[in-house]
Amino acid sequence: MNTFTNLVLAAAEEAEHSIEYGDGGIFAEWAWLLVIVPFVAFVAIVFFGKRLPRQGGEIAVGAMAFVFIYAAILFVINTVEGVVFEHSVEVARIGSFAIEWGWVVDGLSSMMYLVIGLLAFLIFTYALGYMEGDVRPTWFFAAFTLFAGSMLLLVSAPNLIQLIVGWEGVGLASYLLIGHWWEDKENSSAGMKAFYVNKVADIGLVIGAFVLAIPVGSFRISDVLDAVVGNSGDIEAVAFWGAALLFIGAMGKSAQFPLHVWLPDAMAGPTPVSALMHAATMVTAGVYLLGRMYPLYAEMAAEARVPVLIIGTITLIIAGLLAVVQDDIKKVLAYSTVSQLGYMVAAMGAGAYTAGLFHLWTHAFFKGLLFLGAGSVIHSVHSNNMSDMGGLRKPMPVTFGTFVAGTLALAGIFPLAGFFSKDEILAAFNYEGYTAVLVIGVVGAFVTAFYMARTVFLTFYGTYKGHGRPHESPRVMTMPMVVLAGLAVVGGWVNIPGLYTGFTDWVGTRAQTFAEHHAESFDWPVVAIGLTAAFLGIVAGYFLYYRDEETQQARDSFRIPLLWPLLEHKYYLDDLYMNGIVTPIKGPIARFVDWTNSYVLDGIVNAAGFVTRALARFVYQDLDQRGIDLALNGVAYSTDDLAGRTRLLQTGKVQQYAGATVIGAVLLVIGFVVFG
Amino acid sequence: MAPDIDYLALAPEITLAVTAVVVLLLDLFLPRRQKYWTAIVAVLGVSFAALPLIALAVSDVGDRAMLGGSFVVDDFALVLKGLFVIAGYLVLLMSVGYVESDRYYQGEYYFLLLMSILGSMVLASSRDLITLFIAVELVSQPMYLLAGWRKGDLRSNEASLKYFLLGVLASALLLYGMSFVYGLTGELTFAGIAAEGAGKAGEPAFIMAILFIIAGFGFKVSAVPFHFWAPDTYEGAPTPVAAYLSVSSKAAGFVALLVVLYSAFPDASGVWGPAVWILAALSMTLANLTALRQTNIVRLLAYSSVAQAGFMLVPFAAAATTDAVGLGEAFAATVTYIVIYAFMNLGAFAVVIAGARKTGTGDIEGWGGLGSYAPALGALAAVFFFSLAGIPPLAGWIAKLVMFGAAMGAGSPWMIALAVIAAINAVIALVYYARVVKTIWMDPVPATAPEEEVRTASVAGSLGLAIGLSAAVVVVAGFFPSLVTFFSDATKVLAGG
Amino acid sequence: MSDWFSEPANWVFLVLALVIAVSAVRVVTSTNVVHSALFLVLALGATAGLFLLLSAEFVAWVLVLVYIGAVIVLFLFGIMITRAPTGPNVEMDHRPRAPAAMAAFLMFIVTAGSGLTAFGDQEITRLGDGTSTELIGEQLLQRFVIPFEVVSFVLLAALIGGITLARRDASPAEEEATEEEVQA
Amino acid sequence: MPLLRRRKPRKKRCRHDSKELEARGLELRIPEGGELVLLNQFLILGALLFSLGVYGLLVRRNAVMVLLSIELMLNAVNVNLVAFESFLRNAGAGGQIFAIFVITVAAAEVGIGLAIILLIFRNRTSANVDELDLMKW
Repeated sequence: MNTFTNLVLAAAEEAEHSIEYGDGGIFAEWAWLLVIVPFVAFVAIVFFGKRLPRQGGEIAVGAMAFVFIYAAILFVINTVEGVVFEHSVEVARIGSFAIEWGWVVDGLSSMMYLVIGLLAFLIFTYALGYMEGDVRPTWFFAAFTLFAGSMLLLVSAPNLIQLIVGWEGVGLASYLLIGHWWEDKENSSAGMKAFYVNKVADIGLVIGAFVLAIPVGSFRISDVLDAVVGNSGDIEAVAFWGAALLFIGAMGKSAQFPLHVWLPDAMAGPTPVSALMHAATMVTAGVYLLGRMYPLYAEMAAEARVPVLIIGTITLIIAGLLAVVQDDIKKVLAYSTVSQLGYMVAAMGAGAYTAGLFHLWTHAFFKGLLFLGAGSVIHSVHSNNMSDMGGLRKPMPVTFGTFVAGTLALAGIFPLAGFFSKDEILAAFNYEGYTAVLVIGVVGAFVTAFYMARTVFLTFYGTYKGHGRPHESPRVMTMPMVVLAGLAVVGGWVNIPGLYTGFTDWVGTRAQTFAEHHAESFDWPVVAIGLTAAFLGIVAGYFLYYRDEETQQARDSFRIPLLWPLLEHKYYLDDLYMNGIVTPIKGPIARFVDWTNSYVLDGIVNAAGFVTRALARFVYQDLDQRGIDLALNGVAYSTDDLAGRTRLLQTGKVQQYAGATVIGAVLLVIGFVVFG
Repeated sequence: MAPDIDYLALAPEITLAVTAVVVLLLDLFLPRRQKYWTAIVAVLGVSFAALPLIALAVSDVGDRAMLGGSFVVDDFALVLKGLFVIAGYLVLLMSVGYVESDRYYQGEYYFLLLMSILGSMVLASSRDLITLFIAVELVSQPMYLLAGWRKGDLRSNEASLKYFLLGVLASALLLYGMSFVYGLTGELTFAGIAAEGAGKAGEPAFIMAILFIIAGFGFKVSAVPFHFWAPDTYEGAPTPVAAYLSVSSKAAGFVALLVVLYSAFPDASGVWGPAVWILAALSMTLANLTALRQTNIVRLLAYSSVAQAGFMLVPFAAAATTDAVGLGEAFAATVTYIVIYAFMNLGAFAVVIAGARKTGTGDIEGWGGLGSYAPALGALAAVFFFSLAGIPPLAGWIAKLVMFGAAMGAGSPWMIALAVIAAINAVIALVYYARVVKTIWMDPVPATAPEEEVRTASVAGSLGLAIGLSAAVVVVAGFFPSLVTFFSDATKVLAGG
Repeated sequence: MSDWFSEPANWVFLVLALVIAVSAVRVVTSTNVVHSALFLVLALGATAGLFLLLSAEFVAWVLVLVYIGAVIVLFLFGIMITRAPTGPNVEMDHRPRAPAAMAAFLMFIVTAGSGLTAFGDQEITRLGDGTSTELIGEQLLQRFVIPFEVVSFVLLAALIGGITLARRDASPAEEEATEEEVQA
Repeated sequence: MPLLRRRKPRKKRCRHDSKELEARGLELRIPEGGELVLLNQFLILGALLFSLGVYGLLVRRNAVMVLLSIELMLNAVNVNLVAFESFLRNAGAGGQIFAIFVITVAAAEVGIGLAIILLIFRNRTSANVDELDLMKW
């Protein structure tokens, strides 16, 4: 009876254990390569990158090219025959739970693989140009590859443990990447902030995973969802809490209000990082998690969708307003990302699984494009601030053209990608009867169009306000933008209600069936309202920011202070008073009175713009910067303060320690005897 | 009548004892310049002690009990003895360069360290109160002395006295509790106590006895409010000694707690479960908060180790509210955590020893830019600190996962509350661990840093080996947790699982 | 109660307990270190008497030999070497003493209370049946042989370590010199 | 040789019948007459010694005095152990052996403690424990 030998045998036996179902084919069976290749590339870059001519960038791009091609093949196979494949290998047993590593190939994951592979490939290529001459390109490409690999690990996870590992890996890599230019202290602080905020949210994810796994007896997502669909086990009792806790995790990664604060700061990283992080990886993880676990939210934990819907709706409007007042072009896009994530999450909350994922899909293209465009502009003018740009239309024609395509797609102009996905979300709100949400969604669409128009006009029209001579970026950077611009145009055509709904079929190809709330055809009134809102937004932006350079400057003369009030406390307040409150009231409002007198119709459009901006200013300055940042900082401060106090317990006097020991022991006894 | 002794079962202990005596004798005859031989003999002796362990593990005889069941070699004892041997080996490796560099009494140093390791080995097999107590004393007493080994340093003196006084107080509490256990049950062996004490869980005297025993071992594992010695002693003691205290000595305390609570008081889990709940919650919260404000790296690690003790106690608390299966799992969870913690914390201390030599300071601020002139060391520091913070895929994450699993698996509201406390604390802990990594990698080299040749001097070979071995375990066990869980599963025998 | 006093063993107990209690109080209150140490001798001596009353002769004599014979001498040496103030010293205690007294009082409540609740008025019925020294010796070398061996290592470690720690360091040069002498 | 040997049986004071004792698992104990020496009188003395030791530990400034107080605490444990042993009188003599081990360990502790105190005294010319607070917070 040698227990050790027995245990070895048992362990070896169990490691073989795995499950497989669905028709995979060789490509699905070998899909683990998708995860392994980036990690191998990561190791290769760490050890050999420095010796290569491009400092390891070529390995990274090569790995991503592989991922892209493989994902494309999987995607095609999936569109043709609908693969559902899952394979798990046991790594260890912890208690009665198996810790497994595996991979899933189904509609949802192959859609994500494709998005990640495509975007990562294009953005990595772009980064080859963007990061040329950087202080530590090897480090950058290593962390970047790790980032993509972690995201693929997350997406390929057939169990919650692996999902958490990937999830944490993405968080760690983002910390490295955001703080990439760490010589500037603000950057490393921003990296830490992202790391912490995400970690806070991860508490929800980890505990939620356990809450769901314990009654089922398995961390495997398919087991949990089978139990949900089959209504078996004790899962019903914990479904709501599990779903709600998982959503807390999703809120962190997908930057939902009020955990969105890390995202604007995360713009401190190099622009390709922002592009990848906000288009295809990291922020989509939360939405992906909701999608992956959707069968849980569909019926059993339907009440948990209420907070999802509410948080998503709040996020979409608040972040949209925030984008209006940013001067930093990347921050506009950052808040825009938060806002669009709000749409996706709200769609999930409203029960529109496909719509949420569809927006994720289209958003990846146009937001990736916009970030690359912004990066191209920044690369050229060496400033993030739109007040240093202007008139770039002529020196940077490719950037301009693609950026406009991305803007129109994001604004939801027919027939670009964003139109279809946003319309589907709005239609879902209407279909479900969430009128208030629909109204907010439409206002959000207006705001989206407005801030994007503002960005385009401030950046590419008017006269150049910066230093030096702006120039078009090299081809290695513009080519990815052109490709993405094409996708931003056509990306939405895969799901046209009544015409071709391939996307719905793809993401619906998965092991568990569930009821989805979905409008089958165009909801024409909503289409009309949504389009009108978008057009009005653009028109308002045009009137406020296009007409001539003088007004453009006057109307945008206020500078929004940078986001780190802690570090520049005094400066921040002065700036806030002068530029944030005094100037806008003196200038634009006086003019506003003038306008209403001269052009009434014109004035109405302008009024909408001004109301938006005033509201945005309120939201930005009072709510976001003061309220939420203060609340979060308050938590941090009080923790720190508490730390200062607890420290004082350690007086250095050994007899006080002895007293604490004695009192501790005695009080324990008294407590247990009296209350136990 | 000769006592009935199974010499194979005792072989690891005998090997160590002989080694210790040889080291002591060797020290007498070696000239000053050749004292390093004592280190070689000590390292070899500890390595040899592993051989009988392996022989015992693969032998076909099952549990070996002797002397009326007061000394048992079962899978639990074997696994933990293995851990003590490996941890002792690593600490010896860490000590070599450190002890040579200053006026330390090398022979005596290694002798005392070996004595303490011997004590922990005996501890793992102890199944009665007397053997357990003596083993605990053999673990601690050499450490009281070694903490003051830097004789000329006032801090080291102070560390030694604080550790000693509080240690003796803890011993007194422990003994008082043990005397009552003996008086109430009339038994000294754990099996006898478990049988006799079955109906006594509610008696105030029994509660007092159990809680005093917990307090006594709570000192060894440095759980709040019995932790106060830890930061001061770690800071003042020679760093390898601090490493030993934070790993082997702490693990010994946990082993003692596991053995006593699970095998002597299985029916009183309603008493010790909640008590441990309180200690766990206090340890995690207080230590993590205090760690936020630390500027000295060793002190930071001291608070971190207190907090980690809190995490390790979490599964204990779960034992009170769970069934037999859950009991076994809680048990295995603690052992898993201890094993993983041992490697990551030893690694962190080894990195601190190497880093302190390069930067010439223990202040975290002085470590700025370490990653730029010692990238390998910086990377390994990141590995260990992130592992302590529980970032996947490093082993520390598995430890946290197992801990959460045990807590959540128990399912009671109290345990879920404790799991939430643990999760929040894991975030707080990340702040200070990540801060160290950030300082190492992202801060500029401070003006006070020593000159180039000190900074780029290579790390002593034995220390490098210690760091490398720990890092290998931390990384590999992260990917293949069964390397650890396999062993901790084997230890469930003690919990009857 | 009168029954209790009718028992002669209890009279002996009472006297010894009184001696122990008073000397213990003096140990912790005396302002003179030497007095404290001597009161500890008294307390331990009376404890040895108590052990004899409980017919635990071996333990009693071990206590006398080890403590009074060795440990206290060590203490007195310690007091002398550290030149602790041997005369009355009012600064011997911390002020205020109340928290310490409170902690000690709580400790007394807990420790005495557990005894009272657990054993009530149970009696030691076999006071005279001493455990023979032979049995103790046998047990020590049979069942408790491992702790017996281990405790020898505890003592050895304490001895070696204590000497190393307490002895005055010679300077390295001196050490070299002595070593050369030895080798020569 | 026991100090007091009383063999006069006083059966009426015996409060335990053998059944109850068996239930307590103390079958080795043969009731042969109570002597009205209570277990608790020893335990309370032990508690008193222990608490006085705690008081001294917390209140004394001189390290040697602190060590003396600790000896009181350990002695309290010995009183308990020996009293329990005569109360139980089971064949193993466990309590007395435990007490012998405690005495031995205490002796080792005194040696270590005095060595440390000596070391500190040599470096600071004071053995007051409350002056040792180089390390705190």
